[in-house]
Amino acid sequence: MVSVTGVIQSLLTGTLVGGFYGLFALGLTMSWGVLDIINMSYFPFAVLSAYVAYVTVTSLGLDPFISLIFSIPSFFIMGILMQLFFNKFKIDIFRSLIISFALFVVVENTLTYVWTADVRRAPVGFLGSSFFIDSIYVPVGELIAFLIGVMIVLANVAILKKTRLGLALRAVAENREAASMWGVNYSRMALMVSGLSMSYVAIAGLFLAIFFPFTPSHGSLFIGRVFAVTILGGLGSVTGAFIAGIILGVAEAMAAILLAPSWSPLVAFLLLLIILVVKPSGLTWR
Amino acid sequence: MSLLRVMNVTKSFGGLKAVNNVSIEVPQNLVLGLIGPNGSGKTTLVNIIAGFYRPDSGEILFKGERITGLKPYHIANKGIVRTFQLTRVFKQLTVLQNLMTALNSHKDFNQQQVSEILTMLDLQHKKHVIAGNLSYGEQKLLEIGRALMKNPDLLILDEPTSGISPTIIGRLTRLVKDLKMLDKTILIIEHNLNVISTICDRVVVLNYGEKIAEGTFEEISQDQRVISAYIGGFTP
Amino acid sequence: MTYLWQKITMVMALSASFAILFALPYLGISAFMVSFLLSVFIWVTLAVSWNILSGYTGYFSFGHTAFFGSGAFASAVADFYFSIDYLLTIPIAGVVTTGMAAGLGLVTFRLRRLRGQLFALTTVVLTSVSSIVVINNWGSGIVMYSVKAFWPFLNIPHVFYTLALLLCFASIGISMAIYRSRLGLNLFAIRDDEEAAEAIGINTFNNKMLAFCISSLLVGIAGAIFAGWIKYVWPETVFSINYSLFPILMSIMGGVGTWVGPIIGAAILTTIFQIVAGGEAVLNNIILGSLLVAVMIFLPHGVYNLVLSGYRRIRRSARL
Amino acid sequence: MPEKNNEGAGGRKISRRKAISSTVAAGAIVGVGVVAGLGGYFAGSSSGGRVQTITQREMVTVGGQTVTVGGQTVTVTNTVTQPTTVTATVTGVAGTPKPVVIGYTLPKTGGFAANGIIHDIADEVAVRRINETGGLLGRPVQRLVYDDRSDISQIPPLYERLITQDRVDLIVGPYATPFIAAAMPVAEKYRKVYIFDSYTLPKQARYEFAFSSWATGYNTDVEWPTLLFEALQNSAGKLPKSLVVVHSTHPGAAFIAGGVPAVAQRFGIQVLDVIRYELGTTDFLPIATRLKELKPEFLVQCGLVLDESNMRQALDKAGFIPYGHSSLWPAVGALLGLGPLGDGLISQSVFEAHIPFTQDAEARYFVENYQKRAREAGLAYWKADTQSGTSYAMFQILREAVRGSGSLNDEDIGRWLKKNKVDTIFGELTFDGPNNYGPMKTWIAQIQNGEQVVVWPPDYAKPRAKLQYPSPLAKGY
Repeated sequence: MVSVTGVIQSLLTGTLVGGFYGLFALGLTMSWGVLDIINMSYFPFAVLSAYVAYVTVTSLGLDPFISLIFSIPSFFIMGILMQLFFNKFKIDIFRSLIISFALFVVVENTLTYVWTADVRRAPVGFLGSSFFIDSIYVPVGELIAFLIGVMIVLANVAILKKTRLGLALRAVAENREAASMWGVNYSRMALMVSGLSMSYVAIAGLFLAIFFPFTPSHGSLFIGRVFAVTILGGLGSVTGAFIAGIILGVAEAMAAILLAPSWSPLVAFLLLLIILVVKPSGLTWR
Repeated sequence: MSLLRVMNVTKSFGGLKAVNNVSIEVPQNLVLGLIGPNGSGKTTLVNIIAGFYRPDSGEILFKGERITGLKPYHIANKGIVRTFQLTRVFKQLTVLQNLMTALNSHKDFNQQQVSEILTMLDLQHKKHVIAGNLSYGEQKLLEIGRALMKNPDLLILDEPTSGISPTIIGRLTRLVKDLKMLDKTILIIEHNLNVISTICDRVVVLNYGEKIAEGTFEEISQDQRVISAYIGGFTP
Repeated sequence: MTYLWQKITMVMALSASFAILFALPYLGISAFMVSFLLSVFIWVTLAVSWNILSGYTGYFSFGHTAFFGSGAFASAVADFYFSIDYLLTIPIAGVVTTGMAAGLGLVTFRLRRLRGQLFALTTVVLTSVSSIVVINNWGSGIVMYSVKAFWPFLNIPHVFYTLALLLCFASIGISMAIYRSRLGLNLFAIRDDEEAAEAIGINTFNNKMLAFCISSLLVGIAGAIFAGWIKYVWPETVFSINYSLFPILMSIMGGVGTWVGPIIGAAILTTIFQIVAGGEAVLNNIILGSLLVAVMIFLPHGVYNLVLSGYRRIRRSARL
Repeated sequence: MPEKNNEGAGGRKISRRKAISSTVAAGAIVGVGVVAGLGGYFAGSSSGGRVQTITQREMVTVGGQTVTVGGQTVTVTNTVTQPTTVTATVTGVAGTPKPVVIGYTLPKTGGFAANGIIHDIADEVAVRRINETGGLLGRPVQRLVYDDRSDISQIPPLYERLITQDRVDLIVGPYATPFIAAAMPVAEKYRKVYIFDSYTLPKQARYEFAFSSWATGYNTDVEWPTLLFEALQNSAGKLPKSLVVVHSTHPGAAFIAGGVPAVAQRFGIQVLDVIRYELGTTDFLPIATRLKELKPEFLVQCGLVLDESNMRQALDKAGFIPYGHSSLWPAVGALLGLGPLGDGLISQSVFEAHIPFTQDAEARYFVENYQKRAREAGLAYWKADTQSGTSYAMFQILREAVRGSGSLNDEDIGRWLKKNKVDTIFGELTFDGPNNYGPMKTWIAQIQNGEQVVVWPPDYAKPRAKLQYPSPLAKGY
């Protein structure tokens, strides 16, 4: 019933869409794995970045990617401020959850206040289109999101391997006390990491605006998937998260075309479960 | 007869043989020292005995009964209790609660036994202190005390003196001596050879996962291979 | 001696407050208060049960939604499709969710490495899996306008209030008992250092399983009662992420790992939600969020701890 | 273990700590009741107080004397645009009759808020209209709206609160099917007349005083598809040979989708597949891929809000767009955001801001005022349509019923409604069928060059508007 092209197609689109899930999870995996902060507020912040893109397109009539010029730095700073706050009050993982949830509520409702709860959609032109290789279609926006994800992962790997920060990161991810013994300046590194995570969130948010019409509460739709991807990828592992995202995406797409869309999340999650039982450490590639 | 018999136990991680065909006998009411350079497989061997690792081959008999591959808690309840190289007390529980965890139920609680042990550790006055707030050395003592609460037939101490102050080392050696008086059977891993020489009846030397010598401290200190294993850093 | 004394006070306090709360509806408080308290009871149950596993053992569960939703649907399906007496569906719901928990426990608790993370994920997975299964079978929800139950049952005034109250106090009692019992000590030991706990002879697997099953049992029953009360069970709502998130927030707010904390947290948060419902909802929510932040900064260990230390200060000043 | 952490050293503390904790615990448990009680009561009374606050804006004349009403439920959006909020109390104004308070909840925050705000604005306009036309039985009307946070567990307590705490005179339904269903038992418990606007499970609205302002018809799952295919047959003059049904798990959508295949077969249309997706699905590429495989001539999508626009875009990316694509209740704004891609999408409609609907004076009032307010509120799509229309009609029906029965007693109102016809902005409604549903008055609309217009049946269609099928956008066959 399903043709070969159909299967190949689903593999491709699944991979690309999964790349977006991975991209979305980068921020969380960093802050959870390295900083011991389960930051719920990333979801509405992503939506905020989406609104920034929306404004850039509709009011300024510019290309959505221009918005990154503004949003990445500002998000980076916000991340640093957030981390300064967390450091100042010595927020542990439990309190981080509740505080970031509070932020979640504040940000989401502020968005509602400013833009109303109404649906927004940024006209994205060719980003919403796709090109064809024979009868296989390749959606442009998803492709770009995927490539950016890949770039981030590669950059991240390079950082981990080459730089002092990378060494520190790995050390902390392994064992924080030990790391501090070895003279890793934890709090400064934490600022860096938090800033990075937030910039990842900004990027994810941009694509939120490119792919979907959205409302202030749109971020919540992704909580389940993002958490799954984060934990499966192995906390703190950017590469892991990205690959986990792709696995999830592909599984969903395949299930959707072979079984029924309404079952696809089930298949995807069961797959995650199986992988975990086989490889309990999660897909930790550091 | 001997309390614990480790027979031709082998355990390898990846290619490296951490423990290679080692056999040990721990006789009743004796303090057996287990020494060797870093990475010689001492801790691995303890983990195998205590059931944290499953040996690739070989058998472990306790009181003549096969305990190979049992779960750690099971082995502990059979009477082998171990401590850890980096102490692992329950940091958020009080000293008393830490001791209580060793009992199988609140009913077994015995005020006298507790106070005895606390005196032995001399921690009586810190009964209700959160374990996390104790000094590292005191945590070590507490960990041993917790083990004693189970009145184990065999007590395994993994480097009790590592990373603690000389005064506490003194307290520890005294403690172990007291236990010896009480005819406890102890398997002790140690770097500090003075401690070994003062408290151990017999000593087993491991190197690269293999048993290279066994005997009294005097005997093994003459042994050529042992000396070469500890390149020079070995003055009885 | 003191132990006995405080045991007595505890029992008296519990039974007293139970009596009060039980009597309230008959003392002519407004029906709104009745149904509001009912929702408080359900939230307290959820928070307390979350605390029994995650608070005591440190195993972070995001799976309450799964158990709550499944409980609700187990009851609804049994009542609607198999026309089983509603009262019987409550234990059925409990059995179902306990079974789920047991199954999940068997998978996760056996695995040695990365226990916490793995468990967290599997609970997330369980949530979506169960919700998807339900959605694919009863996606448009089940309307229980005609709850099938033996005749006097429906005529009992405030019946759901009473059920929720009973459940709430049952879970509080259980949570307290565990906190003071040997099981509690084992769970704390597991939370602090699982390997050490094993080494000292604690069967960590059984203890975790027990805690998990008790916790999920309570949640399942809560779901069943909720279903009967709300009378319209719809996946989108009973499988809402809130049922995973809020119990966690409530416990942390009240004081995680203590047995009183979750109760306080649940009461406070539910009340706040009622207050912010009126008028400028959006602004209220912004205020609510800021308030939560403040609480977490100034009460790092939850409200209960504030109460405790406050009490101590009074005692001290009294002694001087 | 915070409780233990701040335990200092020192003996005999253990017992005291336990004693303390036990006492505190006891206090806490009793506290649950007390805290909750106070909190709830405070909440009730505080909002009760807020009922009295009023805004200049809504000052109206009733029976010759000036009264002011209705500031209570000003939403964020209009306080932004209309900051002139003067607070005085109704009772403060001499000799004014006590206002009639109509209570209900709306999702002002959370997942359903996007449509919640539309309803809120429409309701506000409707209430102002009632007051400008003499209120109810000479008394001014004001709304008391709580935010249900898009969380169904909030619904029963809030409705209990409205009825027993705030003692509102009348209630109406919240927004969205499951919420309306959740409030129905409460309404039944107190035998309040229960009029609601967006309920799509007619077969389950069993309460004898439940009235839907949206005339979906009792057998909407059969009637609506029939109307759709009639429209294709007669207005477009062409029936598709094959179709695929794609539907969300939303109860109303699933209910209607369930009826489509049988009807399609009756029209000799081959049903290739029925595809169900989870509510809240965002990624429609897999479905699009599947459709591309099946290549149906027509796509019946039973989804809501954003599903259609997401689907449209996915189809476009996949390079397959069917000749025809129908849906139920899309967010038109999002579709128009797609530009030309949105064109040709067919959907349900009960009201659009064009002739013939706007020939009715009431409708014109509604359109003008709603669209003004919606623009002020900054909605992306501010046109009056089905969502806002049903919402406005809900208050129209309540108004007519109260005036007709000359009473605020729920029994009287309910019985009057069951017997009489009510004239609304989308024509005459009756409530004489099963579950108080009259005949279906839901029409076929289509997005044509950037605006949604009714195209079938002729007596409701925009003049000269025809159903466009097959769509010029179609590709991939």
